[in-house]
Amino acid sequence: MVYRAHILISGDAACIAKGARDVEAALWEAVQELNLKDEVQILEVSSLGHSDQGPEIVIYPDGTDYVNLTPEDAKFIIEEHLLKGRPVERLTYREPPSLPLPPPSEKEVRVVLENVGKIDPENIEDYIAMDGYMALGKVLGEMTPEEVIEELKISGLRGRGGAGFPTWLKWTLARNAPGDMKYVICNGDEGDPGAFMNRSVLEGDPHSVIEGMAIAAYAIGASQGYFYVRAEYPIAIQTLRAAIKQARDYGLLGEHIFGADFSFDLEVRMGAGAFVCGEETALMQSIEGARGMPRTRPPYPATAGLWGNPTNINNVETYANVPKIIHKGGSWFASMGTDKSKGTKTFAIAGKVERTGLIEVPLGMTIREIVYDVGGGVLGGKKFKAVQTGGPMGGCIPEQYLDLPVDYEHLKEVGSMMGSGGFVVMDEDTCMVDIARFFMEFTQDESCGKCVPCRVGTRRMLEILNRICAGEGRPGDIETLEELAVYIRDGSLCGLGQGAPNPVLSTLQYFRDEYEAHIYDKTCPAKVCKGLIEYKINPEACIGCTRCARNCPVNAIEGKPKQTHVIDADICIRCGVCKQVCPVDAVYVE
Amino acid sequence: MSEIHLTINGKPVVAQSGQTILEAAKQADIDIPVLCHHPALANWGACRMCLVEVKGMRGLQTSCTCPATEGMEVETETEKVVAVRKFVLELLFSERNHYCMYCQMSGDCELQDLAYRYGLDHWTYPRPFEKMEVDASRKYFIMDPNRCILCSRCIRACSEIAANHTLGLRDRGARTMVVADLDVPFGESTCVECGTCLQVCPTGALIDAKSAYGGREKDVIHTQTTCMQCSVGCDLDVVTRYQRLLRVDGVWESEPSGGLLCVDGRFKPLYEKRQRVTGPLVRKDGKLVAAGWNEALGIVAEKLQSGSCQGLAYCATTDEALTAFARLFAKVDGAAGRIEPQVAPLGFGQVAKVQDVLDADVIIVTGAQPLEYQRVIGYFIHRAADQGAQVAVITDDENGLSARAAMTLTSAEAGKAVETAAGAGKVVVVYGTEIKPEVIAALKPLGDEAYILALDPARNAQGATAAGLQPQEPSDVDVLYFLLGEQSEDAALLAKVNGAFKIVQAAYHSPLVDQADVVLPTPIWVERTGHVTNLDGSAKPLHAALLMPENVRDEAEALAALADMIG
Amino acid sequence: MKSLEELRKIKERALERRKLAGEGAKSRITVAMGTCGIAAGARDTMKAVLNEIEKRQIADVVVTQTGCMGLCEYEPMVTIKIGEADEVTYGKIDAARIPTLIEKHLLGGEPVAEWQVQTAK
Amino acid sequence: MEERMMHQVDETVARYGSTDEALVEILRDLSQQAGYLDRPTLAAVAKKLAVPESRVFSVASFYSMISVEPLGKHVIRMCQDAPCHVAGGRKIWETLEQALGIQFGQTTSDGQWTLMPTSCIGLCAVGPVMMIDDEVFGNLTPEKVNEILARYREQDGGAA
Repeated sequence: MVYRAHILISGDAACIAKGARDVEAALWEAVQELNLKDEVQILEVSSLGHSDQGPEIVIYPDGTDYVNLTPEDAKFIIEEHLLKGRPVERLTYREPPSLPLPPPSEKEVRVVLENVGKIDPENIEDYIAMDGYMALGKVLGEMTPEEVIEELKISGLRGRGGAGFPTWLKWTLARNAPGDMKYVICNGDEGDPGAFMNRSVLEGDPHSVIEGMAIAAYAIGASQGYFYVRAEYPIAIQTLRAAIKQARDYGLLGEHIFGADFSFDLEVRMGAGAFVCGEETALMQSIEGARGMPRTRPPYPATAGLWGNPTNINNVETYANVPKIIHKGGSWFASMGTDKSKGTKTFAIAGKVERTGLIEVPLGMTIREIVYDVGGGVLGGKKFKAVQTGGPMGGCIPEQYLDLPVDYEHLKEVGSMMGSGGFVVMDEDTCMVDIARFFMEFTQDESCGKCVPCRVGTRRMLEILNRICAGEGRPGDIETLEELAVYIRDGSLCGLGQGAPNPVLSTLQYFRDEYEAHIYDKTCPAKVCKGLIEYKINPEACIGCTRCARNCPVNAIEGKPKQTHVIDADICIRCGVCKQVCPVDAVYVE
Repeated sequence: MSEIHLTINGKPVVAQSGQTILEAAKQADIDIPVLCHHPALANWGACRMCLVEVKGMRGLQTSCTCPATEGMEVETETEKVVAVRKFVLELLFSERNHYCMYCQMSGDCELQDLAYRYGLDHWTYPRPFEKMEVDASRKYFIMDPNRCILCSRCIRACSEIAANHTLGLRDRGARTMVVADLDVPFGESTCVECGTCLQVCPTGALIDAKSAYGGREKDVIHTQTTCMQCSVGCDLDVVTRYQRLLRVDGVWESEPSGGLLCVDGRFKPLYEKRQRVTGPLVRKDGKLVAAGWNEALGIVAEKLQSGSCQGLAYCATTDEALTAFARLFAKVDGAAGRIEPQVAPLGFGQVAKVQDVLDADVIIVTGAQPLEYQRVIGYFIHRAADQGAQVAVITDDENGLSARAAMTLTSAEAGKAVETAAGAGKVVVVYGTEIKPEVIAALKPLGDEAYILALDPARNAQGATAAGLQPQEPSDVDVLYFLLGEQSEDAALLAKVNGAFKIVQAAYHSPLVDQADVVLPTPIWVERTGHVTNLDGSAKPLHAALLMPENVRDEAEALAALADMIG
Repeated sequence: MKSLEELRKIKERALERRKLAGEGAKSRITVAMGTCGIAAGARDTMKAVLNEIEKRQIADVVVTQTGCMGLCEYEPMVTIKIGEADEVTYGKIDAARIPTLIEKHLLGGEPVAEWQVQTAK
Repeated sequence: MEERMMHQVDETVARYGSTDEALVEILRDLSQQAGYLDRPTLAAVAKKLAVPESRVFSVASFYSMISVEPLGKHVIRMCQDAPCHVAGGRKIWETLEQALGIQFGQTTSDGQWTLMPTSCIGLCAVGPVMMIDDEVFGNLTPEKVNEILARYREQDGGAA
């Protein structure tokens, strides 16, 4: 039988959850009723692509796509579209609004990210086409290990994973350490909330990191390397494994690379969910198959690292810079950035900013340039409040430092740090006490539990912050927090504990008034902390649509259709759903 | 190792390279407080009590891990350091239940001591801890996580000293707990009850069940003596209070065990249930009745001179007693010997000391069950295996060491052990009385390079050998004299006892004691003074920690009195 | 790999190949298949591209993948390069948009302006 | 059952190598295959690698992607990190806790759901983000969360 029209209905679970079966029944009914059953065929298909707006149907031959249907709509469509030949405009699928993305800034400079998103990471020849492995060839053919390290010294490259230790010095220490067996490790345990630069490099340009590690191995005298990548990055691991295999196939890993007296191979080790494994001694514990608990230093990994052997450990971005430095020269690299912080840095911009994502800029660019020129400004034109850098060990930098150059020294001066490159923008709707509380919760949760200040101290700090956010802050809390923060910083074993108080210290330094408002005035200026806010309905604006009452999870809203609704503050759990669903913005926070 | 010079608190200190700041300070009598550090254990660096300031180094350093270097300038009690230590203590007191009044270890607690030292006089932080279940599933000791400070000493002791690896951690951060095996109750775990964890615990988290809550630590007396439960002869620190035995600890830095004890040495004697012989007994009208020493010894002296006699000793007594025993029988022309079998020399190799096991590269065990009878040596073998030693067990039966040995061989395959040992550095053969002749023959190619450790089953075997007592069977004599000491006879011996007049010198009642015609009491280990000679051949001193019961006399003294009576 | 010379030869070959859209092909479609892309539906997008090409029996196109382009919010992202013209990058290209994209840009030669995003150089 | 488990252990150990250094990877992989590691599995790994059970347990319970306790049929992992938090993550937390009647770290009494926090999964640009089993959901709102949960419940046959 040949049909004049086909109706495809999505049998996608989401569509069914939202009533696709009823819509389908209504379609059948209408087709029968209108005597169209010989002309129109109804087919259920798995999905039509917009299940988030289901129930959805597509009518062929014209391919009109209808979404968000009710049974009534279905009947109406059959009548209008199939009987009268008039597509129902109001029910058709509309493309998402076009992309409101501000154009990219000319200020970005891509070194590490040069190939990312441009080459096929699973095709080594794509990388070779971009001068890949030229640096390794040059190093093995023309340079002594000392010359390699000298070139790095000229470049001024510093560790991109945290404190910014000079890379050439780290390599020198490992090179000079006595030992027959030495290792190089790539730290790909990118755990800072909001940071995903390393993931992008591993997924987009894995060979640059492999090449960097091979050069490091040559420089320090190692023949075995380990990639430690967090298990949260399965695609990165897959890409990396494929890349390692290709490099082996091309003889770029293995025995006598480039015919030189240099052999090097790599193994990938996957983490299993522990932030602290980003700390180098914990990471090595994890590679050895143990709990990722940091150990005291000295001795440093350069002299006693993996299995007690001299080990060089850098992060993904640091290694990815190395081939470029060798290829284009240390002074080329040093021409970018500032006096003490050379080169570029990748950042993951997230939070309340227009153009979120991955960027790379020369070190020393100001926060303002990054937020406004590269990031396109604060989301929705709101007021900038702070930027959080350095992850949970970093700090919040307030508006007054918008013109601060972003480099290792300046970030430290204002109580934050470079970290691995997280850059979370916060606007006026962000409560800084809540943010501090959040970070403390994070470090508290990720503390390995070995040393007392971190294990117990962060717990005590979190309890106080929880109280403050719940509206139960007491005089003296701020002082206790400050005291705890200083001692935890001075007394903890590893960087996680030493840095854990930073978000609290920096918010106390710059946003003390918010803490005071919470404790003494029992208000949350950003209207976030739910112990300190109340949801209300503006009777002038309320249209009595009942939507808030229907969506309230605890039935705290009273009101009849077309009448003003009222929220019972005693029942209300301040979840904010009413505010989100209100079509006329009648719900407000006090 | 070379000498290095540093200053600590302005005082010039000489140390060896490789030493930590803590070790250097200790040598110079500068006290740095510690909690997670223990000299017998690997460094951990977690508690932060031992933090010091080192000129030129960023932040504070843990002196227990930081190597001392030439020219270093260390300050151990600066304002900053003291503040952090106090802070750490305040946090620890806020973490779990540390209400000292209700803790067994109050007065003997390192955490409490430090709290006094640093002047903690109130709770600084709230203490929202939850009560955790106490694990009392082990007979001899209790684990109370509420008192635990997570220093991990117990875990390290279990792994590094006992090489048993029962203890570990679960979870992380504030949820961290010390657990056994796969988080099972202690009593169901692989724990061998050596009690080393207990001995290293700085607080009241691991406590001895016997002595718990029996009084205050300030009233206890510590007595150093030697364990008499087997031939290893470990040093003991016996703790008593008001003439009551409380507990037994090992002695760090002592030979041969270095502080390690086993369940037989540490706990079992505390649970002795046998009925004590509290005074001399003589048989009258078919019944054993109490008698005075003079009467009892008089009968014995008379009997020994009236007919043929034989003396048989379990070597569970002092060197002095064994010597006196041998001397007495020489005097009365009687035979004297030991009851337990003796290990015969192999005819090759050099004599090993117990600690030779620890740095062996290959250990061959045969004809012995050290995990059952000389447990500390069994643990030493495990420890050596953890360090990479190859362990070969040659046995035709079950042997507990097989589980973790590199190879278990039958007697016929003994040659393979020799192959393994070929070219290896230090080879130690550990053997006992069950060794088979063909195994001896197979091991012979090891030659005199090999170290030989003979595990004699008798408690004071070396003492017996020195006294000239060789294994003997009870023979057909008029008078049989048994020196049992604390050891009750086994059924085999009992079966061999004939109708002779029987004199038994023993600490506890047993069937043989009950058959005896004369019974002489002996002291038990904790009441003894004198010496025992251990496997290594050292005569180790015994010091009485408890007084003997009024009517008990030491064997050596009683035997000497007998000899005098005989004249 | 025995020598730099050998590497240079591979480079020449690869460059030659990359200069064109693809080996023997007129055009190239690249789908960003980083984690962010996949989370946003890049696998479906990739499938749709392959389906569409097969369905329309387009022969002279190479389909390839790349990593994260840094604009995770706009994933799935797709680029189309025709001949030696500049690559055009598109954002939020779910599977449903592929037929249109292929119809208009790949076959019709007219980039779809409203889906285009500009990426950093 | 037991045979299957032993087979899984053998296979996984073979893949990563039977050295103790592979312990973390072996445990993570097995945990992901089976949902969680029960005691017999942990014991089998210990035996296979000849490492003490205490070490196996210590390692297994340290890492958040390895579970030693039974988990629900569906495991929801909600990103707890800053960008998601700033983007409204707290409300999503609360919505999830409300909707399932459990707190983070718990499993519903019917064994259908486990609610767990996870650290950043690197999808900050589409925060708040959660994962249900292997599926990732971004740009969450309380409404959207309820819809997604409803869909799973529907799939599971209207139960729970």
